[in-house]
Amino acid sequence: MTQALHLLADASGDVPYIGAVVVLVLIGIFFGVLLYVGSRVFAVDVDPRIDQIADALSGANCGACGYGGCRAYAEAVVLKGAATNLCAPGGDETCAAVAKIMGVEAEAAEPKVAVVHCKGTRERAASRGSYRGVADCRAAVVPGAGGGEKVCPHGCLGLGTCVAACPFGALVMGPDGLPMVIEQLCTGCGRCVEACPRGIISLHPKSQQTFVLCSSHLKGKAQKEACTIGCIGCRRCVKACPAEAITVTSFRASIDDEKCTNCGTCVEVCPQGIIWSFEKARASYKKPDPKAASACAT
Amino acid sequence: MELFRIGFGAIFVYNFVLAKFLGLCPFIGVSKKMSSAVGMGLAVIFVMTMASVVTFLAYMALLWIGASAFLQIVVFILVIASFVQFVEMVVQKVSPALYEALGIFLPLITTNCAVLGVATLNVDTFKIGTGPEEWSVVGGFFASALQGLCGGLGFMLAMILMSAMREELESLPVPKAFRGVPVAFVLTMGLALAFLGFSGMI
Amino acid sequence: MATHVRKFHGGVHPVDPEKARTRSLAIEDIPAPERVVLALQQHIGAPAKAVVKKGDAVKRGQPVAEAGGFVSVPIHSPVSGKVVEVGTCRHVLGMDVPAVVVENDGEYTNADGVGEAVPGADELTPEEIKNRIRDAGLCGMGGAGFPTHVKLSPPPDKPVDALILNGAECEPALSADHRVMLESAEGVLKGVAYLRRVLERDGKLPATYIGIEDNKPDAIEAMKHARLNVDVECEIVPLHVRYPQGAEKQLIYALLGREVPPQSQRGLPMDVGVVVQNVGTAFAVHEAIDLGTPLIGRVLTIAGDAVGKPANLRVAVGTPVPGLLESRDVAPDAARVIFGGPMMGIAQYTSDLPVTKTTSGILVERGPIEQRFDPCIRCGRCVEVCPMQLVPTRLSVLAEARMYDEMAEWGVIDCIECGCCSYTCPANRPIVHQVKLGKWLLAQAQKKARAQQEKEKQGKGGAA
Amino acid sequence: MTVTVSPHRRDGDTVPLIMWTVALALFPAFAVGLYVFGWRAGYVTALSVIFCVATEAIIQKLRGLRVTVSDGSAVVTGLLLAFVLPATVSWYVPLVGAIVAIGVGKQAFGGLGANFFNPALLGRAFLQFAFPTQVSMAKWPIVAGVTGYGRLACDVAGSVDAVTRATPMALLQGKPGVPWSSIVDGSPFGPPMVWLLPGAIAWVLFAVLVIGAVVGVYVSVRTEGRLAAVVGIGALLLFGVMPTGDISFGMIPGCIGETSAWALLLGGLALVYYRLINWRLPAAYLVTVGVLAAFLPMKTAGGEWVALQWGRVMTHVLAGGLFLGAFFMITDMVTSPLTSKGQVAFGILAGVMVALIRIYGGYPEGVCYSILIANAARPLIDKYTRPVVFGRRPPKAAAA
Repeated sequence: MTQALHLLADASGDVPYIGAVVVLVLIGIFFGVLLYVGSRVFAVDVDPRIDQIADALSGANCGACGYGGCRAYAEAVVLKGAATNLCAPGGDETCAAVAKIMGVEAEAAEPKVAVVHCKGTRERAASRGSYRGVADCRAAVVPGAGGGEKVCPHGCLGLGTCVAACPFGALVMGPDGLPMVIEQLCTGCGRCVEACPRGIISLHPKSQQTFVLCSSHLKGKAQKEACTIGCIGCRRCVKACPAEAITVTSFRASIDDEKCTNCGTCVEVCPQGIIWSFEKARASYKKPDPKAASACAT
Repeated sequence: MELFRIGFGAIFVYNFVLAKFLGLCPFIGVSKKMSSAVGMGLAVIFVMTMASVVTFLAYMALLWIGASAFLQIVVFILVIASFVQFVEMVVQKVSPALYEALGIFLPLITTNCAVLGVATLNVDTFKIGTGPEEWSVVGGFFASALQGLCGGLGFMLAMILMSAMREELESLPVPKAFRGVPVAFVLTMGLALAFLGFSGMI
Repeated sequence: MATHVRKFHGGVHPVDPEKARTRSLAIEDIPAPERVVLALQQHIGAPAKAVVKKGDAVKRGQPVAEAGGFVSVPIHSPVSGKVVEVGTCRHVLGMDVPAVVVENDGEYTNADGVGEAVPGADELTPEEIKNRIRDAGLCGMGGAGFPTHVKLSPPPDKPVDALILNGAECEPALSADHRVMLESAEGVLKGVAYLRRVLERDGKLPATYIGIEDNKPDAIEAMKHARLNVDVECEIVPLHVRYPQGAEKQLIYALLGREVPPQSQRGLPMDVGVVVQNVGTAFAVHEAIDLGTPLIGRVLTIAGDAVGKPANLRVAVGTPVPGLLESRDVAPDAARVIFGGPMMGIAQYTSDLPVTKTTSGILVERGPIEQRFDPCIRCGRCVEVCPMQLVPTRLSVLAEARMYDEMAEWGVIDCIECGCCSYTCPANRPIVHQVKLGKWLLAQAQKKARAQQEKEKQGKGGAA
Repeated sequence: MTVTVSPHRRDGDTVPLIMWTVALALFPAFAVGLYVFGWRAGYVTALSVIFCVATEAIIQKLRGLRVTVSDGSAVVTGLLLAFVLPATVSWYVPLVGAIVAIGVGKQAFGGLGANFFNPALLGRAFLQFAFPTQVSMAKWPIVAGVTGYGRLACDVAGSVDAVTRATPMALLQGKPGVPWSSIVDGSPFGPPMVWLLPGAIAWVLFAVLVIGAVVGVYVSVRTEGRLAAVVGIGALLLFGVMPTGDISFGMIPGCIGETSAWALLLGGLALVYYRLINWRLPAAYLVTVGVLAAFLPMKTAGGEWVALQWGRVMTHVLAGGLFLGAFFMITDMVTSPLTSKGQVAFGILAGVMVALIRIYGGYPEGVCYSILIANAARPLIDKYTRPVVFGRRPPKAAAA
């Protein structure tokens, strides 16, 4: 063999590339065989669908699905049978794509947006004093930090934890000290809902337009002292609602999104003016800028 | 003494990353966490040592059959690429966690210029069969392996220093424009400037 | 025997002009106000459960609420009169807690047994003393308010061989404990004697140490003098003046050289065979057994740079604070009300809170602390002073970067929130606040994880 | 009422206070620089400070941040950068240095407290690369009216008419000792100050200094203060240990702020007193260099190996930039480890690097690179010297 190589190298003489070609071919064959054998010996099975789904997802790694990033969700879908419509930022298209890879029908999920259930601006909500601590709502409510400037124990703290938590820039702090949701940017991932220590942000279907914009469970008199625009639990809206969509639990009304027809009756009867219709507010408000936040349509 | 000079030089003075600026891709890419940096470092040490050995043998074979220098780089690339492919398969099978951590960078070692760098450097430094400072074949073999090993060690040293810094960097208020890779390059600049201090030693 | 006093790691010497003002003020007795507000959560653990209704008549020393569990104590009325409301009041930590409001009829009619020594006090068994202490509503009076009887009930696998009485009072400005030791030294020692008897084990009484910072030579002298009259075998140890000398873990280390495992390992003093009680608590033990009076009053210090007439007062538990401040010549430009000491006390939006069993002091101060802080310059002073040997700068930087998960890795749970780090920080960083936030978020996450787990378990159970 | 979170007291020290104190502590060395190198030293220093402050202000303005130049940190960086430059550099050298130091070395990482490398030294290392002829160690103007060579004769435009002489470190490179006669007139090393006095008095004074130091340390330990120890030890070091002579007082060629070990020690003691530096770090650094300078063998041009020469040790410790590095550079809070243990390890690492670079390396001076390398290893050192939480230590054997 080596003798032959030597002969070849010698014989090629003026045309040394023949030897080179032969040498490279031989090395190539050797490693080709080695790799083939290797791939057989060290074979690892990976479900190709994981990669496909991971590619199809939005790649925001926002965690809205409840898993630690897009790839983790993809693995959960394939290996643990997680639902295929959990990718909020990706929307319908992504969910459909994931469902297609998994070979199931796309489950319809109406896109949701975040709504801030507090209208207690500095003028409306009574204040107990001033807070000088770490600028994070959660820091203002930890034991020993006093529990927020406002008298109302359920009101927005206004330190912008939700704004910082939003991965899409869909929340901005308004001039009135309350966060505003920019509906066009909101993907309904729910990060803000999780971040808010007061639990005043919740997700609602995009079509829902009528909301009780107060989260306070204070009783009538205490509520009136705490905030001029708080829900006092008077039940007028409950009686007025033709769709029986409103309930009052511990002095606070809430609207069932499924039953609500957005007829606006409750908005008119509320003595505190805390039930708002975004649609009507929007209609009566001439937007100077299409990107204007829906929540600030006063 | 000569071997000490080779080793010390490859680790500090001619550090592949910080003095020769080879292999920056995995250096920047995998140095975010100390654990994966160490894994990558180990992988590079292994590949560089083995590549030194394998390419040395290949080079000897080339010399032997008389088809020498002009085939050098082609053959080296072929050998290293195949070899890394093989290592990748083994790692994936043996340690899936390490495979996950290294991600795309394990196959990228194939194109890690540091590996090809050490192979050509070996040939250039030890000048077996040519040049005035001739090494014996056996001596050249061990010197090549040592240079590969220490080149890898130097790479790992740089990786560890870098990853310790970058772990802290995560919590610092780096300007948005610099976040991630840019600031890593600034750090690399600082490290390279610091390693200038080694120049002239050995 | 403690042969010498060790120095615990770190600590600071806070500037303290206030203590010089308050230490020489004798305790004044303040009559109970017309209305007392008895919060039902004055201790750590389960809140007490109200046993009276609106309109009920109560006598002095009568329980208005019973213990809500093992780690809980009853609450007693300090006055006789009528329950006018069962509602809520603001807790010092910021939340609303249930409360009983009693209107004082000015008669102070005692309930049965109150004001009389427990018959046969010398023959009481340890168990009986412990029950007595529990029924008297005793909890630690130093700050946290851990129920005393729980501390006195070490599990059999944790033998207790030492009792430490905490008279360090390392918080600046406060002198309540100091005055109690000066004026009621014998009462304190009598209380200690009962505590020792509870902790008796195999016929052996625990070794007893009374630790007092050596800036209170008069208190040390008074205690030594009282020991001549009360037969208690104990050692009175002068301690270095250094904050936080009065923190449980640091005190135990200074006196005995034993290291209590940190919070992350759920370490308690009894893990190293020690029980620590505050001097005020010991005095309350004496009152509960020798006088039959449950814990219905306490001594507290009113101080601060906005207080014209600082004082040490003995007040009824439930006294609303605004009334106490009225006669203390508070400056109109007062900006802060702090419950507790300047290092660990809790500032309030209003002073409208009642005194509780754990209120050791009330500070009214002028200008608020600058809120703005600089980036960490890694000077390392916080690391130097941290008595828990944490790396506060790291915790602070991580909190600022909102990397709260990593804070757990750096031992945020082990922090005792003594405040040395923030005190010494040249960049004015709110390290303790950031730590509190980190701990709170961690607790929330754990709660959530536990709920999730339970849900999964239930789901599985339902399926099966 | 206002709510603040505990603790409600602060000890009153602030970052600006710290930075301005450091700037003030640099003054003795600056005064020597002015005296030795003339007013051009002041010109270069002023330029460096102005450029550093301006760079910081401009970057913060551009980024829309609060401009914090009044905290003094840029001023300190500017001073330190000037102190490691020769007095003869052109105006654009400190400009480039300032941009690298503040812009790349500090603001790129997020400003104060975020940098990994000492900004001034990063700037210096960059300048070494960019303008080797201007900042190289090989040729310096010597100016020492004081030692008989005539005053500095270089003007603002940077033309150097002065006689140029090599620095001690450059002369030392590759040699076992320095031919001092080529640099200074008189004796390079004199005995410490007290020994200049007549015999008996010297002995008495020295004894007093030693006793003073011991008493000072004792008092400090007892009272948990620093003043007594710093004064005691400081007096001993300054008057009883530091040699006199041109090397110690800085009448030698070199960078603006590095020549006078005596003045730097004075400033360093002030920093120790104000607890701005931990004495262990400079001590570890200086001792390591001293010990290695004594014992590391080196090959002379003649091919023989030599070690252990007292003069060489003195030169290594006193003549280069070591004192400036030890008290003002390596001790920079931001770029040094947090714990005492870490700082000692850090000092030793840097000390080893100084010795290696000076004795075996390609540069005559190793202080700058040694500190940069130590800076690079700092996160690693911090990681492995993290204190163990109280109570988490492995249980010790029961005390007897």
